[in-house]
Amino acid sequence: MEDVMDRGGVDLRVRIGALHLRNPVLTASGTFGYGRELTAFVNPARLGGIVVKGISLAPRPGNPPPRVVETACGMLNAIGLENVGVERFISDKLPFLRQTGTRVIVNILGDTVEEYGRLAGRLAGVEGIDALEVNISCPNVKKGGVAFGTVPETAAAVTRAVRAAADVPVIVKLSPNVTDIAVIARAVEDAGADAVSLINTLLGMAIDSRSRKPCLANVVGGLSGPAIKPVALRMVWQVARAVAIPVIGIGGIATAEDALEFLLAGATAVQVGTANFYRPWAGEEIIDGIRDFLRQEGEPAVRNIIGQVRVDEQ
Amino acid sequence: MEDVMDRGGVDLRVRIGALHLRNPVLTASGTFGYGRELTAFVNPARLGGIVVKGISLAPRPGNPPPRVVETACGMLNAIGLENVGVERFISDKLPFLRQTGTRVIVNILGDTVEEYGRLAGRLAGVEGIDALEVNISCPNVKKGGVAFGTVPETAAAVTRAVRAAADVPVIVKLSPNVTDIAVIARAVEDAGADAVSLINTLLGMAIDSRSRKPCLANVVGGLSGPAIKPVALRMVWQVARAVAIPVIGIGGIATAEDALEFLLAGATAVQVGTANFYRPWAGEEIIDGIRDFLRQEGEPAVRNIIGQVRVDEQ
Amino acid sequence: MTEFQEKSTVTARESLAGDVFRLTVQAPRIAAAAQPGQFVMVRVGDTLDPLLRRPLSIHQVLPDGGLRLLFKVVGKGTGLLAELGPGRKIDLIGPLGRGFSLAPAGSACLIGGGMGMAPLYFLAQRLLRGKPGPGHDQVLLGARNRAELSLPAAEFSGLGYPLHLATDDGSLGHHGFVPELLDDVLPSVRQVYVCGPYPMMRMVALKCRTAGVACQVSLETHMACGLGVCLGCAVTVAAGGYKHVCKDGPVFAADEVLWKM
Amino acid sequence: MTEFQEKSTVTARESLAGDVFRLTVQAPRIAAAAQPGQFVMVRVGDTLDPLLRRPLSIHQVLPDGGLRLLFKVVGKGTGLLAELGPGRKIDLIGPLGRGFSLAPAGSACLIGGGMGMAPLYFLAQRLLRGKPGPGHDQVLLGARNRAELSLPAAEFSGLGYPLHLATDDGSLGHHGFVPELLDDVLPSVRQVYVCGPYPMMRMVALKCRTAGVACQVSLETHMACGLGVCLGCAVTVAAGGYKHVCKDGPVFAADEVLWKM
Ligand SMILES: Cc1cc2nc3c(=O)[nH]c(=O)nc-3n(C[C@H](O)[C@H](O)[C@H](O)COP(=O)(O)OP(=O)(O)OC[C@H]3O[C@@H](n4cnc5c(N)ncnc54)[C@H](O)[C@@H]3O)c2cc1C
Ligand SMILES: Cc1cc2nc3c(=O)[nH]c(=O)nc-3n(C[C@H](O)[C@H](O)[C@H](O)COP(=O)(O)OP(=O)(O)OC[C@H]3O[C@@H](n4cnc5c(N)ncnc54)[C@H](O)[C@@H]3O)c2cc1C
Ligand SMILES: Cc1cc2nc3c(=O)[nH]c(=O)nc-3n(C[C@H](O)[C@H](O)[C@H](O)COP(=O)(O)O)c2cc1C
Ligand SMILES: Cc1cc2nc3c(=O)[nH]c(=O)nc-3n(C[C@H](O)[C@H](O)[C@H](O)COP(=O)(O)O)c2cc1C
Ligand code: FES
Ligand code: FES
Repeated sequence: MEDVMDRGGVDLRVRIGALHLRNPVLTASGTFGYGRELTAFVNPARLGGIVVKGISLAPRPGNPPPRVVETACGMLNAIGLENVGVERFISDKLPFLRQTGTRVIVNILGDTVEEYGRLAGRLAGVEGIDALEVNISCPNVKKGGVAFGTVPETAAAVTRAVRAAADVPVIVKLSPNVTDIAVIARAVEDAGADAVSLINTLLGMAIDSRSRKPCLANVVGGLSGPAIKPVALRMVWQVARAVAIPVIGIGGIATAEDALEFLLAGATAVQVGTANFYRPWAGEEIIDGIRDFLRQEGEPAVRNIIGQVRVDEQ
Repeated sequence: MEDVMDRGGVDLRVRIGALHLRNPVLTASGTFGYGRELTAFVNPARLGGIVVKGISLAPRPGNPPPRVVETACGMLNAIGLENVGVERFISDKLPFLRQTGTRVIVNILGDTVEEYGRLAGRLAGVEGIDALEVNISCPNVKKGGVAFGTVPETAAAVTRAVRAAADVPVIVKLSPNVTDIAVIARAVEDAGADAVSLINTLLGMAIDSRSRKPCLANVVGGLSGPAIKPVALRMVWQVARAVAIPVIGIGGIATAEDALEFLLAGATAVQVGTANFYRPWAGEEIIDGIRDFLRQEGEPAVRNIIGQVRVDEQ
Repeated sequence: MTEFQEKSTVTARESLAGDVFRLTVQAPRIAAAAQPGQFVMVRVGDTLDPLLRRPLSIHQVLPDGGLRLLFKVVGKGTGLLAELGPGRKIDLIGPLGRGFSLAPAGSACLIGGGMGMAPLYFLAQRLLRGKPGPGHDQVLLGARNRAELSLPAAEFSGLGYPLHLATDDGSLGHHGFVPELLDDVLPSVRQVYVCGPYPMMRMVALKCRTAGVACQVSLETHMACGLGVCLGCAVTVAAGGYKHVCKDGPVFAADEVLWKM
Repeated sequence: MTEFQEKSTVTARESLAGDVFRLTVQAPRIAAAAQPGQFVMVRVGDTLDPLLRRPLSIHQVLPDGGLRLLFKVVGKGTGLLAELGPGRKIDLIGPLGRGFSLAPAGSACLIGGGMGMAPLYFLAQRLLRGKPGPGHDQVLLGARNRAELSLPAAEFSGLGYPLHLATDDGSLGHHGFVPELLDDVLPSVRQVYVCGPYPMMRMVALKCRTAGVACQVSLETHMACGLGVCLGCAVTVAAGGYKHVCKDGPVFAADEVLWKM
């Protein structure tokens, strides 16, 4: 790490297994493009890392429009995993990412367990990739479209396939659309995940009453933004108590206050998603806010507050 | 029904099995007290009905404070099912409800399957009760506290117990904290439910970073309000396609627009919850708004739009 | 009890200290029905954030149907409220809750800390009804600093009350906390009314119990409705179980409350 | 392309028709960089509802660093925007997107329907750069009624453009839709620029294709970011697949777009 002590004498470094981060603030997949798009507003080098838009083996065109709609304190999206495919990612997108000076985490997705494994294999040995994040909220084509992430066995199978092929830390990104997320978290931990990140979006829907049509062409979409923060925080807290591997908190994080709640609940790092859309500089602001908080509280290192929520009165 | 045609020449009547409602707008359990509290702002006789605060066999004191906290476009509550118990409900609360001139739906809850059955038995034959709504989001004491509503078998068992003892329509209120709500809905339909209502609150959490304590003494609580509307609407749409019994939509409904989305998605009626807290007159406004919409659209009856969302393009 | 909704118009906004504001609104029906210690539930704006109404004490009732609120900006809701200039609308529900019981046998002492002063001014006004002056009644006020305290203090003395002041920074009156002023006056007092931060009320309640003086406290909790339907505003009572601040209070007999450390 | 965030101050708010507003703000960096057809992402207020920024075309750029927006109140975001009087702040990101291509070979026709007029005025201004007047260029405008149309019409004629007007209610100009005015002028035109409701743009695009006239359209979609990161603003293109309105557009060659019925 270049700057051992962050400016201001507070140690913001955290570790996700073998992945060392300058600070615990990452950008969430699908909300920060491939790192280049928002450089007018944010300096990638200041971030803990960038999680890139989900990549598949072949390019995907995505869903027909409309793809997004705003909801109360949130939004629904059904982008349909549009992406340039792994080859163009490596040739066109990675060179820029590599020289940003921040950690690059590649979010991957597939239709079958084998696809996940092949994708991880293709990315193995490619320079400039610091970790993989495995999106298991995708429909399992061989199992009738039920998301990998909602069944412990398929979640574990994907994890094993990726872990076997990858040469960097593997973070499995959990779906919140389940009865007991801790069960899935333990399943992927047992299958070799180095860390889990959560939550992906909640399944939601909106209807335009005049036209009587769903607001999204895909009918249902993923809910993100501040609206989902309480659900995300609850799940992070549950998972952090259920697994021994590091947990990365995601969901509605827009301010340092929000990020601190996740750290206290047990997250070792956080990802900022939807907030990038309306405040592209949110990540940097959150880093500054965490530092200010730690200084005010007299905490020398962010590590000290991870998981420190006081629920002992229970 | 007294007024066959609602003022304005639009027929707002709907049927939940044998339960006939003047219009499809009910108030949600726990957000409208026992019918008396908000009469300064809303005329109960204009509502489709009132669902009263959940009642148990014995009175319950509820959880220690703090019990509520605001979140982005929503709120968390951990009231802890505080209620006066079934006997005082019958003696102190029901007489007023009975003479409001609206339908009275009694929300019931228990710790065991037997308790639900005994409660339904106690309420059978009591005059002035038009239907029961069974809250299955409660922890199943005999099964280690897992909520009845998250396991198809226990959800069905509660439904059977209540259905066997009750002499009015039985509405089973589903928990959204499940992987596949349609599975639970089918289980309670098969067990004899006359209707389902959904959603109850999403489990959530909030932390105060200064004190490092959860904002709720109970640590986790139920998320309600506009924030959860997209999730509720998606689940109502899924359940309406999965069962043949009527569906009652609940979750973040605050305006006529919101209610119309749920009706179009397949709900036969809706319940207004959190909105009563900041706009106690929300129910009446929603009824007026639905009527205006139908008149503008040239629809003579609200029945005509139920389930009419156009997803054929799929 | 009768409650009203009023879409009130702001007629004046005054900034006292940096983050303390006094807002005057026209709300004739609420003003006419209000009793000291009652509150209003305020909704600022029509958007969904903030979602819930915010409880604020009725600070003053004016003869022309005006209502005054005294508040400190501590978050989003109060922040938006502080932005409302004359002519803007706010949506109020009130008057709500059970206020102070008004028939002290013997002389009274009103103790306000910070924004706890808000309901006490209305109380001080009402206690003068049908009386030539405050008699032996007196007022103890505490705040962070002079800026926050001077205007409210001037208003209480305008009513004729003898004042004892304290500030956290010593810029006005006693350098320290209000309850410290109580020992001197308590022997001559039969009824204490107190509103302020929890630790301050607890200390006053304890001193009153020890001295055998009746004490009424005005409590704060998080409230989702203010109307008795959410059951969110529970406080633990000494007799066991809970009471609800919005219906059973906000004013309670100090001995009724189970004070926590 | 360079984009900026500016915390701009509103300097003027004018109400045109009942629900149409023109807002002038100081945003010198955005104004200096702006090209006709580009847009800004506007955030109104600091609360979380509405959450996302709203896209609005750059309507006019003033020599003093002023920027004008022309918009209709259709929902929450535009409703709040219309409440902002002089002195209030709004948070803008811009200039964004690819605007109109500015070198028409031969005479141009600018066609605006409703709020589609917004970007065309800026275009009309720029087309005059380095020219004595509009030459054979002309402007076709349509709106619901006279109130909505008269001020924008006056501004376009102020620039010297010959105008053809249409209103839905016949209160000004042709009683009907703008594209109906196109047949007469199309033979003499080499480049059409159009912005307005989708069916209108589709009709204009079709007429231009039939007549072999180049046509640029400015499209609208729902946008979460406006910055190319959410991929939410897809439109279907004739060649298959999607383009993104915020980066590849909002201005497209009409033939590139797959028009839907
Ligand atoms: C009966 C009653 C009367 C009150 N009278 C006054 C008054 O006259 N003047 C005044 O300045 N304040 C008064 N308060 C407190 C006032 O309601 C809160 O300061 C206000 O709700 C905060 O809203 P916010 O959106 O600005 O802050 P938020 O962003 O909601 O929260 C900011 C901080 O305030 C705390 N808070 C939020 N709501 C409450 C609440 N209801 N009670 C206590 N703390 C809260 C939060 O926990 C947080 O720490 C009263 C409270 C009650 C219950
Ligand atoms: C590049 C671009 C430039 C635009 N320029 C202008 C302009 O100069 N003047 C102007 O008045 N409007 C313009 N619009 C449309 C404007 O963005 C929407 O009217 C505005 O976002 C609505 O926000 P709201 O919160 O008021 O409405 P909402 O409450 O969000 O929605 C109200 C209605 O507007 C629709 N709507 C919401 N967002 C959009 C959107 N991004 N595009 C189309 N429809 C939408 C909704 O579906 C709904 O029917 C432009 C749109 C784009 C994409
Ligand atoms: C437009 C959009 C696109 C997204 N794309 C991806 C993706 O490709 N892969 C993935 O794992 N998550 C994706 N997500 C989910 C986010 O990474 C994040 O988990 C979620 O939005 C919750 O965080 P937030 O509330 O901060 O946005 C996407 C989210 C949004 C809003
Ligand atoms: C304070 C509070 C108390 C509630 N109490 C009950 C209850 O006793 N029984 C029940 O079935 N649901 C209860 N609910 C859930 C609501 O009835 C409703 O399902 C949920 O709040 C979602 O609707 P909303 O978003 O409109 O509030 C309660 C909700 C709130 C906010
Ligand atoms: S605040 Fe809702 S019951 Fe008291
Ligand atoms: S609006 Fe987000 S990519 Fe275009």
